[in-house]
Amino acid sequence: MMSINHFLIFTTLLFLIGLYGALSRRNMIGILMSIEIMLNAVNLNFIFFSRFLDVPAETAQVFAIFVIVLAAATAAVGLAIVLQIYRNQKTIYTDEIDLLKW
Amino acid sequence: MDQLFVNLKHSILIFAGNFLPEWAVILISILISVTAIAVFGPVTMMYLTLLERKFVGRIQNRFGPNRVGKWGLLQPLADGVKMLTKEDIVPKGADHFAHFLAPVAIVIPALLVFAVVPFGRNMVAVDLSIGILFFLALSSTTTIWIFVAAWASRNKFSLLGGLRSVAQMVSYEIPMVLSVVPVLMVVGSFSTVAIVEAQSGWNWFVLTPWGLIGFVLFFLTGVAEVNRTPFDLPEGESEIVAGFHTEYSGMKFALFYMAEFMNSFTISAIVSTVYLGGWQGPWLPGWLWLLIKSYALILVMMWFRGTLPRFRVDQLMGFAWKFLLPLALLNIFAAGVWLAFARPVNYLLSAIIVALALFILYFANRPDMPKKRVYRYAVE
Amino acid sequence: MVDILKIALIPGLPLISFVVLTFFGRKLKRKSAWVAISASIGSCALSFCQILPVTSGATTHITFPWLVINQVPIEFGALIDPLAAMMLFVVTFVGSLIVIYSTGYMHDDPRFPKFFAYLSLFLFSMLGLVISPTLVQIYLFWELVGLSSYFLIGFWFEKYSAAQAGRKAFITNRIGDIGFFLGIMTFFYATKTVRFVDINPALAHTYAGSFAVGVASLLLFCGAIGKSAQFPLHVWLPDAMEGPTPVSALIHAATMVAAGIYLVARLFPLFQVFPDASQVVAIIGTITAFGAAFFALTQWDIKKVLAYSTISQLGFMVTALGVGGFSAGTFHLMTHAFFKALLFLGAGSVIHGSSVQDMREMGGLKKEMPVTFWTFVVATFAIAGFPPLAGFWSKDEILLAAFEHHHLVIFWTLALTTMMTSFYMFRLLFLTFFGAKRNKHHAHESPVSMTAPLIVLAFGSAVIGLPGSPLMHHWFQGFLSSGHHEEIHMNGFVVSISVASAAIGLALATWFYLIQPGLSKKLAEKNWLLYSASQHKLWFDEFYDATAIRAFKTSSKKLLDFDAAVVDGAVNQTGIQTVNMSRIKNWIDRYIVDGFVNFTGWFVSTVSGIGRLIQTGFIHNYLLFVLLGLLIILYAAL
Amino acid sequence: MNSFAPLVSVVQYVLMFIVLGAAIVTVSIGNLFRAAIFLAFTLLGVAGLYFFLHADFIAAMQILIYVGAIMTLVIFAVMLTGKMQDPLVAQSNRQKIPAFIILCGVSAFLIPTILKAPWRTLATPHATTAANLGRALMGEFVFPFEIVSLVLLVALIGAIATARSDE
Repeated sequence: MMSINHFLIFTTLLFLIGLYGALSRRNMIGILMSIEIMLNAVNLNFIFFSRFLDVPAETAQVFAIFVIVLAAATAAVGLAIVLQIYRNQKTIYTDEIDLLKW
Repeated sequence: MDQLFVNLKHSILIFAGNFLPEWAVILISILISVTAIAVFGPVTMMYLTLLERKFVGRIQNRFGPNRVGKWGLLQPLADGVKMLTKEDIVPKGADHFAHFLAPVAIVIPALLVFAVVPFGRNMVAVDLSIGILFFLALSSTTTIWIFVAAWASRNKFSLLGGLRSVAQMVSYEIPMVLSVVPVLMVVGSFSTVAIVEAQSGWNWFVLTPWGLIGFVLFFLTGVAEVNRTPFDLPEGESEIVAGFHTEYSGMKFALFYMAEFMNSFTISAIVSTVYLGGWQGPWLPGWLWLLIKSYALILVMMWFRGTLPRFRVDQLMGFAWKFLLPLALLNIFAAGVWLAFARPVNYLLSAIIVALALFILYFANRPDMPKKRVYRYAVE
Repeated sequence: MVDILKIALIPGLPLISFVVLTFFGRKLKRKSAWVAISASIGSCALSFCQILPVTSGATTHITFPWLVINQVPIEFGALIDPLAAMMLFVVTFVGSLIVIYSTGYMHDDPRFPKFFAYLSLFLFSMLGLVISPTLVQIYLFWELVGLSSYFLIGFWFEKYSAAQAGRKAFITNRIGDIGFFLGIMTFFYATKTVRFVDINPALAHTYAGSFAVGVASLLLFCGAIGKSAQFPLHVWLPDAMEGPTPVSALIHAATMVAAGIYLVARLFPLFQVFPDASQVVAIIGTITAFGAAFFALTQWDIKKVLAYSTISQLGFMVTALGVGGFSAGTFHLMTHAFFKALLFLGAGSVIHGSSVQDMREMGGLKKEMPVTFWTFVVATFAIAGFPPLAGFWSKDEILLAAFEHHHLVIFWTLALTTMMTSFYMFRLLFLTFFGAKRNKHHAHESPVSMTAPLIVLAFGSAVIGLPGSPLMHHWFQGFLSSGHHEEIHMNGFVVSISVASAAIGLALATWFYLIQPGLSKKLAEKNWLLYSASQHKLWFDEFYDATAIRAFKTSSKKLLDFDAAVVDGAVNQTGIQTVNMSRIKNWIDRYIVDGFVNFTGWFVSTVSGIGRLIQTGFIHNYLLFVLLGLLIILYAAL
Repeated sequence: MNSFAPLVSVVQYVLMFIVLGAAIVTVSIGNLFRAAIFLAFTLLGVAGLYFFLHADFIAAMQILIYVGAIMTLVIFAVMLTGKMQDPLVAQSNRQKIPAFIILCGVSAFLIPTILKAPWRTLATPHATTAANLGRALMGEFVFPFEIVSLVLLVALIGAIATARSDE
């Protein structure tokens, strides 16, 4: 039986690590990967609450499934956009994509 | 006889329970299962290589290995020694870490899926509630490691092989999952044990109309998943040298080989479990029945290899998306019909649905079917 | 309405033809001749429809209001009285024949369609002129006629002399036209009308003593002098022979030059009440008739001879009108149109067939061009005034008119002129068709399209005098002078003088050019002054050149210098000063006005440049600041 | 089985540390391909944690979707933009340190909050089965389920439409 606090701190740290990646990565694919980490941290929280808190277990897990599905959709569309940007701009570094900057 | 190995494990545990604490006994129980699988897997793989070489040799009207030991029985050991002592070559510019990681990691799912194979009555390492899903999920991870291997090799042929492999496996995974769905609908559980239980008394699913189609689908997609002939495009020697493991030698190559053969075996075993009644069978012990069924399927795979030419890439993809996928979907419908009606009628209805589906798909796919080969350039 | 349309179509058909040929001539090519021919024949047929009722005494007069000046309406429309009917007949009939003749004569010309377009334009203008009911409308078409004449004289404008001739004709005509225009204005000022129907004996008697009307009548006669090439503005007509020969025949023999006579005939009642004015007219006519005949004696160019002959004959007509022989002048106009057209077309046929124009290089064409020869013979006898051909009847009437009105000087001068006419015409005939061949060119007879009009005209020349002869009881004169009747008596003396002078001319010509070919040369050497006076046309061109033209050129040059130095100088200085002012304004604009604007822009962009540093454009920065804000809010809430 | 719990706990903590370590490597390593491999490890570790939380179905889904599909996509993208993976190019931008400081600030707020919060935990942790999950999806959550499947379809078409090269 692990401590509820430990687990929540673990997921928080995981989330913040993902956030750090999203903040510091230049590469768009890297950012997408960081976002996946953040989503996983959130999902872990869902599942954890579904097991240890007074909520119907199904509800939390259904939400986790939705999150996974949406993450898949995000990844598909996001990576398609990345490929298209790479094809047009020859770069996927976010600080080099400044077409809309005056 | 049926519970031979189960009883053996039990007696060991009871013996250990006399002087060890409870957690240690549990640990020992786990260790026994793990050890059994860890030993059984590689040995199976070793002798599968020998079996394949002998069998294909017979098909091609030759003997196969017969110099090392009686009938060449020690050949796998000799091969193993050779592999271990071979020089490990890593291409210049390759990603060393990934190059090392890929063959090691690819064996892990191949071994892990043994955990859910019910070798006999009470002879399953972990009776997971999501057994079949577990098998499907883990076997899908294999693609990543093939991909990693291809990328890490820094070789064009490897990369091409890797890309082909991923495309193929992603495509065939979908009809594979869908072909299992009818069984899950009928049984109402993911558990492999429950599936086998449901087929007791000759109620093998392969004997129903939808089951027959499901069996063929599952087996074919399984063959595609393990990249065997005629779906061996990722490692087609005549086209891209050896695909993703072109740059691998020695033990790393052996690990890829091991993963492939273990996957072939687990696929056969799972197909037997899901459609052919698993360990169910008369007279003989359950575990023997499973081995017989599995090896029969493996021999069919080897027969394919000895007989069939390789697909073209577009034919391969077309086959998955235009034929297998709709057929699997219609098969689910047939299973639903089979469940909804009483005994004699449901067979008839689902048979009609399946026959219609086959008929329609056959004619719909006629334009894309491989034509009779014409050696245009050779003639001119 | 249909009547109006029928009349409108008389000049309208050639106009349509002109428009069609102008726009589609390049595509029609050879077929464009058919457009012009059908238009001219069509208007000829329509003219006959209009003429027939006129012969039975009906006059068509249609007008539409056009301008109103001092409550006086100025109209346009059509007036077809006997005079106009006669002119219509001449213009459309001779015109059609000449258009047909042109298809043969202009056959190889590269600008074939354009020629017919101009011809159609001329026919339109001339017919418009003929049916004009007012002085203003006649002036309008008068100028149009001049314009188309200019086009046609200068038709071969590649030739310098042709271009020059066109210009000369145009400018010389302008001098007369200025008089004409001033005359119209004066006449309108004095009488408040420009309608021809108002110019009748009644009106003339009303203004009998008016000095203004007298001046007006003389000024109007100026137009006739210009157009009909009377002394002293006769110099353009011989030069106009540079144009194609059908043009010479149509415009400078039969029709356009007759416009002056037509105008004088229209104004005849006016001249009758001003004896001084009609005296001037008669004198000018006589001088022209005699002078031109004198010049014609020694010309070598076949067309020049005919040109001076034309001037001379026009002089006869003017004289007739001046001495009061209205019907005599107009009758001669009609007969002259026929035989002079025939002569020109015959000359054209000769030029076409032998490719030369100088009579010294012709000779002996009688056998090679029989049709031309025989028609030419008819025309020559007609113009010389041998009975019973056309020329005899009309010329006899003119002499009679002079004799009857007791202008004896004029009578004897005209008689002499008649003899000279006979002489130079037979000289022309003998030099061209008789004797030995004097050049090596092989001459040939002209095509049917050219000879057919010749034959028709020859027939016409022979018989057109008959309606005015005693044989038909002077029907023509009766028809013309329906307004003011005049008695005509055949006078045996006049007739014998006329025939005798013609016969003397013939005899002299035969003596000089057939029997004693060298005699003319000797005579010319003996009387060199007289000869060269004739040859050089009394140095008229040189005189004009030395006086009027040189003075004009000099003053023009002076004016040009003045223009360049003073007028242009002022304009240029204005320009330069404007540019200088603009430079100053430019400086102000650039550094002060623009300075403000640019400073505003610069200021805004600089300030925003500082401000935009916050807007990095990097999504990461924004996310970071969002988090920073979140952090601040969290701690603040704590 | 109670005596077995500490063993499970130990494995869980080990897994948690593996996940954290792999995640840190994922976000900080310069080589994007290796980052993808470590992301795979992170995801597999998370799947393992799901097993220990008795969410077997979610765990299988995690492996099937994340590891099987999304990771494949990511590696595909990494390979297709291979020219961007030059090791000489800096993979992280200049706000690494400010980001780290701010995130430290956020964690300094969140962790005490977690520790102070009064969590009302259940006496006996409960779990659910795949069958129950299916009933929930087809019953209570049928609308979100349908919408999510629609979103997935749209995303599928959108991805194809976006990624295809212009003819």
